[in-house]
Amino acid sequence: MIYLLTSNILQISPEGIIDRYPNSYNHFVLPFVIGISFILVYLFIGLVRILYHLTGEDRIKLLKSLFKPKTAWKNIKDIFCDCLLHTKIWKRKPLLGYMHSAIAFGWFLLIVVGHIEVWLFAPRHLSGLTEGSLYYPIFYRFFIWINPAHETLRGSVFFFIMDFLLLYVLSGIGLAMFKRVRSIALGMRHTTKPSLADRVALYSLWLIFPLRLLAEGFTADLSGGGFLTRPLNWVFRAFFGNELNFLPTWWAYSICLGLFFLAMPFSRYMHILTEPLLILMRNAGLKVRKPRKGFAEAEIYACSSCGLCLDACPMNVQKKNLKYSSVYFIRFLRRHNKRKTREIADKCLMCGKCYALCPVGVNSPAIRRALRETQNNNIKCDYSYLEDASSKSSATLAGKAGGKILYFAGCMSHLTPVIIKSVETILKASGQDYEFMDRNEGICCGRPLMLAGRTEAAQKTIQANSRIIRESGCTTLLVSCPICLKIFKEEYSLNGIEVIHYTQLVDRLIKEGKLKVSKSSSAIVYHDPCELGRGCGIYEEPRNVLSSVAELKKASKERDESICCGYSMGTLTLDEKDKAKIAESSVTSLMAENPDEIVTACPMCYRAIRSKAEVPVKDFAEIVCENIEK
Amino acid sequence: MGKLYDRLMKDYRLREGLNACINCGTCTAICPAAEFYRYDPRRIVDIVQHQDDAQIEELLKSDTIWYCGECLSCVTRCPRKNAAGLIIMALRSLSIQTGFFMESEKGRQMYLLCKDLNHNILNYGYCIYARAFKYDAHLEAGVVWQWVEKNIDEVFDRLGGNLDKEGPGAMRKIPQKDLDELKKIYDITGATEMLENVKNAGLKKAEELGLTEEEYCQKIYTECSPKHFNH
Amino acid sequence: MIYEGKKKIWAEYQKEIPEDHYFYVRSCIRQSFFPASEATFLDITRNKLGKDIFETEHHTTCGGIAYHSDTIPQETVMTIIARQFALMHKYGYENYVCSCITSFGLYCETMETWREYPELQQKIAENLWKSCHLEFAKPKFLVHASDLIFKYRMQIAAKSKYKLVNKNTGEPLRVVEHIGCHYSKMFPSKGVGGAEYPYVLVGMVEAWGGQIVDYPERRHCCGFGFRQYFIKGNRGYSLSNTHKKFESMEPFKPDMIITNCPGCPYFLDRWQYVIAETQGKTYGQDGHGIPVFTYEEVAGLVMGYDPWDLGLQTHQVSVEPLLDKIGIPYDPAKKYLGKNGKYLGEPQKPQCLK
Amino acid sequence: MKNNILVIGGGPAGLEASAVLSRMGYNVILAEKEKRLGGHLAKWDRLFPDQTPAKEVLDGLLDGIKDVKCFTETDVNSINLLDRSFNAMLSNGITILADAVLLASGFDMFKAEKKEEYGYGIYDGVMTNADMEQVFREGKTFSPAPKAIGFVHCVGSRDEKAGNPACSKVCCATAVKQAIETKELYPEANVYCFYMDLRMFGRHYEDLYLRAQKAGIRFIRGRVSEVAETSEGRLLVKAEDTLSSRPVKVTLDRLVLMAGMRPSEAGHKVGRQLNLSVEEDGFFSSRDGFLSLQKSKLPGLFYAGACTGPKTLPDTFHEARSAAMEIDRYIKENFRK
Amino acid sequence: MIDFGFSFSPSSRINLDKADKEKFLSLAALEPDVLKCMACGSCSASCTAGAFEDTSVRKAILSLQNGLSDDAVKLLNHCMLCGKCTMVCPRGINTRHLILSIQKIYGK
Repeated sequence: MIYLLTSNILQISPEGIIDRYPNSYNHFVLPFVIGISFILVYLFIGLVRILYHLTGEDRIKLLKSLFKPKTAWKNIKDIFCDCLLHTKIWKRKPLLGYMHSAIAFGWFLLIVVGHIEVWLFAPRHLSGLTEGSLYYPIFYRFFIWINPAHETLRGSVFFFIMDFLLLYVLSGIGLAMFKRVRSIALGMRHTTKPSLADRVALYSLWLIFPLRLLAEGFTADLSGGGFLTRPLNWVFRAFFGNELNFLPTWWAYSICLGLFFLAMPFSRYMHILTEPLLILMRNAGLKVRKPRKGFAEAEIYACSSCGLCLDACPMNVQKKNLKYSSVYFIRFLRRHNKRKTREIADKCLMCGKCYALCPVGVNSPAIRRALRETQNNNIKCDYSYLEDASSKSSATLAGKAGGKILYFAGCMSHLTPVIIKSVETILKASGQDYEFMDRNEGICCGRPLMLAGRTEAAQKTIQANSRIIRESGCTTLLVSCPICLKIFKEEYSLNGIEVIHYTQLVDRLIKEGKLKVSKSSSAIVYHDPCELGRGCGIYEEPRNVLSSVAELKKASKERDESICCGYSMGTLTLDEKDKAKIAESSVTSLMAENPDEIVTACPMCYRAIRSKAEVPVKDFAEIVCENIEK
Repeated sequence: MGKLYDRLMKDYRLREGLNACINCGTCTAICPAAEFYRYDPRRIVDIVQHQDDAQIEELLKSDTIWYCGECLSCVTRCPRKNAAGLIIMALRSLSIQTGFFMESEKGRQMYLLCKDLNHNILNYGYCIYARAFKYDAHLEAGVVWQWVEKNIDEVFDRLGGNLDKEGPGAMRKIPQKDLDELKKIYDITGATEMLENVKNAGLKKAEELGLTEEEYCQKIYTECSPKHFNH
Repeated sequence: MIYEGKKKIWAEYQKEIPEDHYFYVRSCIRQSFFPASEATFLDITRNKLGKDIFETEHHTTCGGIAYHSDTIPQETVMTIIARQFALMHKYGYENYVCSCITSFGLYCETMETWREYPELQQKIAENLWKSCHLEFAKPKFLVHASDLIFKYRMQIAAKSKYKLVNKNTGEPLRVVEHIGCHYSKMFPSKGVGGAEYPYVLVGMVEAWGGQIVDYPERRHCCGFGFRQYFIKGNRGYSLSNTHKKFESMEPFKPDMIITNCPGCPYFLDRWQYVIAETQGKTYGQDGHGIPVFTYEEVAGLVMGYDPWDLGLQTHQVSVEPLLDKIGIPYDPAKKYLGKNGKYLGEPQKPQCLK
Repeated sequence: MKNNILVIGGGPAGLEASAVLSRMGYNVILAEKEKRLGGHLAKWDRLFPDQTPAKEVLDGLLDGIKDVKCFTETDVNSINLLDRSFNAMLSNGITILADAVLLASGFDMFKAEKKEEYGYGIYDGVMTNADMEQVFREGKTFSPAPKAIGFVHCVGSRDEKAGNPACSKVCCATAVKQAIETKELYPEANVYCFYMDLRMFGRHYEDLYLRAQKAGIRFIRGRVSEVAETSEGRLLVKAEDTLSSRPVKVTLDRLVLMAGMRPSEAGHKVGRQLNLSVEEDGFFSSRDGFLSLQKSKLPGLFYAGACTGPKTLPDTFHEARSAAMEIDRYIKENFRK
Repeated sequence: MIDFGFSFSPSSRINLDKADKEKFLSLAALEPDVLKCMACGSCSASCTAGAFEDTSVRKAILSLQNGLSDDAVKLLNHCMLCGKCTMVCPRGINTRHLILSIQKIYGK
């Protein structure tokens, strides 16, 4: 080591200051070269692996999408916005967004501009696709010394740009360091506990840019430099005199880079390289099929472990339950820890908030479902009775529901008869012709089975219900349970029968003038049910209606940030006490502006919130009914 | 208050056998029929005490009421002085009166029972008449009975019996005058009418099934569906 | 097992049994299958003990079996019973002894119902007059024939030639008792010793030198079940219940079974044969069964009656090993003879049961 | 002059009432037929629902009666009402003239041998709740360790044939408590409770039930119908699992009968001499069922505790204290004008 | 062998001595909730599948305690996991996961 350091100094000590291109190689580049080679090979193998695990159909889909102009354009836009600028984070937490984009976009530009500089100024034999190409743009300031007399304006511009970009990145790094100490200042209540590889990569990353500044500062008198590096050089000279031993900082810089790349595959920073792939695959319309392979693997590696999901997860009300958040789920998936991943997968409420708020867009609920499927799909059961049940039900409905609305209350609505009663009142008051599909007995929509990973079983109930709905001849299927709504929309093929939630129907009826409501003086807040809001994207319709029947207040977290009521069908193992805690936190958020009443539009939210709220809780239909103009 | 329940309450056995049941299950716990059939006397008492006619009717039409062996072991244990066995006897009588007994496999056996037992009583004065008890129909009576049957008069003589002879003694010939009295009792207490109804219902069923009386008897004598049992 | 505890219970159930002067009524099943038992009863009581036990040929079945097979109405069976009682009264008796347990239970039940519903008793009295021109009467004392033998057990013991003792070891025989369900399960106070630990047969066995063996299914029904036996399709019930009893008593290694019910000795005897012939399983020693006796047969044996006079040759389970154990002499050559010494031929041998 | 007050019965009710009365300044004479004070409490090991040692409670009671004249092993031979006071002759020869009498004669345990089919006193493994408490109190263990133990609720309660159609109130909680204690002693044993209704009506009782369930104690909804001894001397128990409508059998090493509460025979003896009326269930009848619970029909004669029906210990203590208040009022109104 | 024309009847009696305690304990270790059932019947009363076929968590738990695991599995065979029973259970038993666990442990 000592030999390496000293020998190099002797060789390239700057005696006559002239334009010169010293040896295009120095030992200190080795750590970087090893690191970058490793990561490139790793990346190639990883890509092949992921592609290999895709189904043939998915592979073709992906390939075709790359050449579709519309998708291609979207790909470019998404990669630019999501991976470099981090627009999603900007929108919610500007400072955090700046931090991420400073590091990502700044570094990206450093690399790009660095390459341009090399391309413009370095002799071809050094910058071409030869041995120096890997490290030349990175260590350009070491290898290319410029006689100050030869400095051009164009060169100075680059010196300026490069220093500016470095400053940009450094500002991001500075924020990142600050965030480690006080995350809340950047809008994060919880942060991820870094793993060992994370720490190695993190500290290397932090060091890379300061070291680059130091290294370039040391050589700024020889290589030239901008507004950062030159003054730094003067400072060094003032302290250390002319005999500058600059090589150790370049070594350190290279070692940090090398370490970073070596640690990368095992750390959160793999997301930098995987995210573009995820974007391509997602835009191609691929779905998670297996919990650990193919598309899921891309999702897993694309997770930046940023920990934004920790704040999103409704389970964070109890510190002990933070471990069930998506970030840890994905970490354990990466580590192939079967026991932990199963445990976490089963615990999740599947409220979808982590997915909605994930800057990368990792669909961890889908991966959890896929994992549950491996556990539960092959449970033997007997659903033969569904066939009889559906023909019986079909026969009773036959000829009655033709051209009408068919109302499916669903299992859970039957536990909250007020919803059913109110929906019927609204339908009657607005003169809607309807039939009740499951007044006495009904078949479950299949979503709970689906959420439990029992896909095949769910298909059985879907078939049975589909038959009843299709044969009824109805034009619209009205549901009062968001859980049903989601599966009816996503998994049923109903030959164009419209599937609609009662919030949507009421909104429409009011707009069409078929239902007249009056506004009461009551102040209410609306709780967005997970499956209705994040699940089906229905945020506006209930609000439209509710603001016309009462004064609508805001919750501290609402719309896609709404906190799950805790009693979701999604969880398999969450116990009653933990559920109650979540319900409490949901209520706390709803009570932010001290409303008189809480309104929701889901039978389960209704029951859950009711059990914890100190103000009256009403169902959407119930409050509409109260305010129908007679 | 349903009609069937009211009819049941006219039966002295029900009046005697039904106090408020607390569903403790001491009857079922030791019931020989509950041991070997899909059967729970407690449930029957509970259904009856609920006075729901629809459920009682279902009961009258079911095999359930015919599983009891009328050992009346249930009576000993009941903490409320109920008698499940007596209640079941009342249910059976009502099932026969209403004709519902024809709806169940076990109920249809009434045809054969009425025929054989009462034939013995009215003709010989006995429920069981040794000479009519045939080895061929009762292989379980053992090879020793085959021997008795073959030598029945000798065996009865040897053992101090008085088979079909005048005067007192085992299996004696009961004077016709006494048999006539039995017949009269049957007539005035409704037994004759009941037997006639059971007979007609059975013959009608046989006709429906396209069976001769003998074939029908053979069928109800031997059939035993697996649905009567647990497992 | 604490014997003293049982004694306390027996002390509570003391049934009043008159010494003498009974109107005797036979049992349909016992007449058919155990005619010698009834004959022995009359011989012991009348000839050996000098009691007045009256029998008339005019009495009939009580109708109990037909009634419990649900083939005649309650009113019918009550009127038949009233006729029996009326005959007793007509012949000047007020103590009624019946040979049958089903009858005994039914008489108790009927008298209880009459007591509770006098209008019903009135109606039955009218029926009786209309059909038979007999005067309604009720017995003063109603006992079962086993109650009488129990009553006379010490007198019988005094006259006994043999004891229920294994002559080789001097140990008392291990005896299992089986009480007919209708004896005291409905009315514990009507049975000697109550319903849970009836003393009627225990008393006899103890008086005659044997040792009673209690086993878990002692109280369980033999499984007759009336219709459950008469219809072939139902017979599995009957068989299974007896099977359950034998499985339960097997570990106690009983030497013999004593019963006081008409049907039970038939079923306990014959179902052993069926179990042996279908499953190859026997409960006695060396492929034999456990011999089953009526109380009269046991009384007859200890008093020195010839086993073949008692009708033991009509049991399917062979009794010889037990007779040998007690030391009761018997002549194998006379087993299958008729009244006048005519050889009747031998029954076939069962394939499995010895 | 201090008024004499005679307390008949030295169980929890008598002791607590005596303590309160003597604190009030009365001259209290307590007659107890047994050798030891404390009644059934003295024979108990721990109390439901929180397993407080019975001894702690008893010691607390005994602390309060330092100034009470206690006669143990003493019966009330005769008692009668003279004008305004009671004249009682005790079996130790002492005659007492009392201005008020508190009858705290408590209860007798139901004689479990009356449920013949359970074989108490016949089968070796069958015991009662009181026997079990004695085992616990003396720290005895069963050897070899039992593999299975059953508890039968409602023995001699809710049973017309046993002469008591009423509920004895405390047996459910006692059974569950004993079941838990048994399971703690023999964690490997299967513990069964045969119940008809679990009457866990008091505060913390339901917690006790839940605790038992979590400990793995099996609750079978069905009354035991019959017990028999197997050839190995174990107990074959038959019941119906009424929740699945099927007969059930299980072989146990021990069967604990929850004998219920019957009116005290000694109490009846006193009651007969004073012509006190009893209700159908055999317990004394109060003047009314709400406002005069502690009063008898006889002026100056009061009741406390289980002599007017099954009671829990807290109930009994409340009654003892209110009886003391009533007596105090009675004396002040009638003797101190 | 003689054919008597009838045969032994199977016993309906549950023999608790023969109930598989080990397996039940392993279920209880995974699902401690299974011990908390107090047989109130809320689950069966609200059961969606129960409207069509005999389905009951209460009965299934009971069957397992009685050692009749086949019956238990049959009683859950028709379950659609709709979760109503979880919502109504007064003891807060997580019936849905319990059902899955029973099916996995006993459903082989």
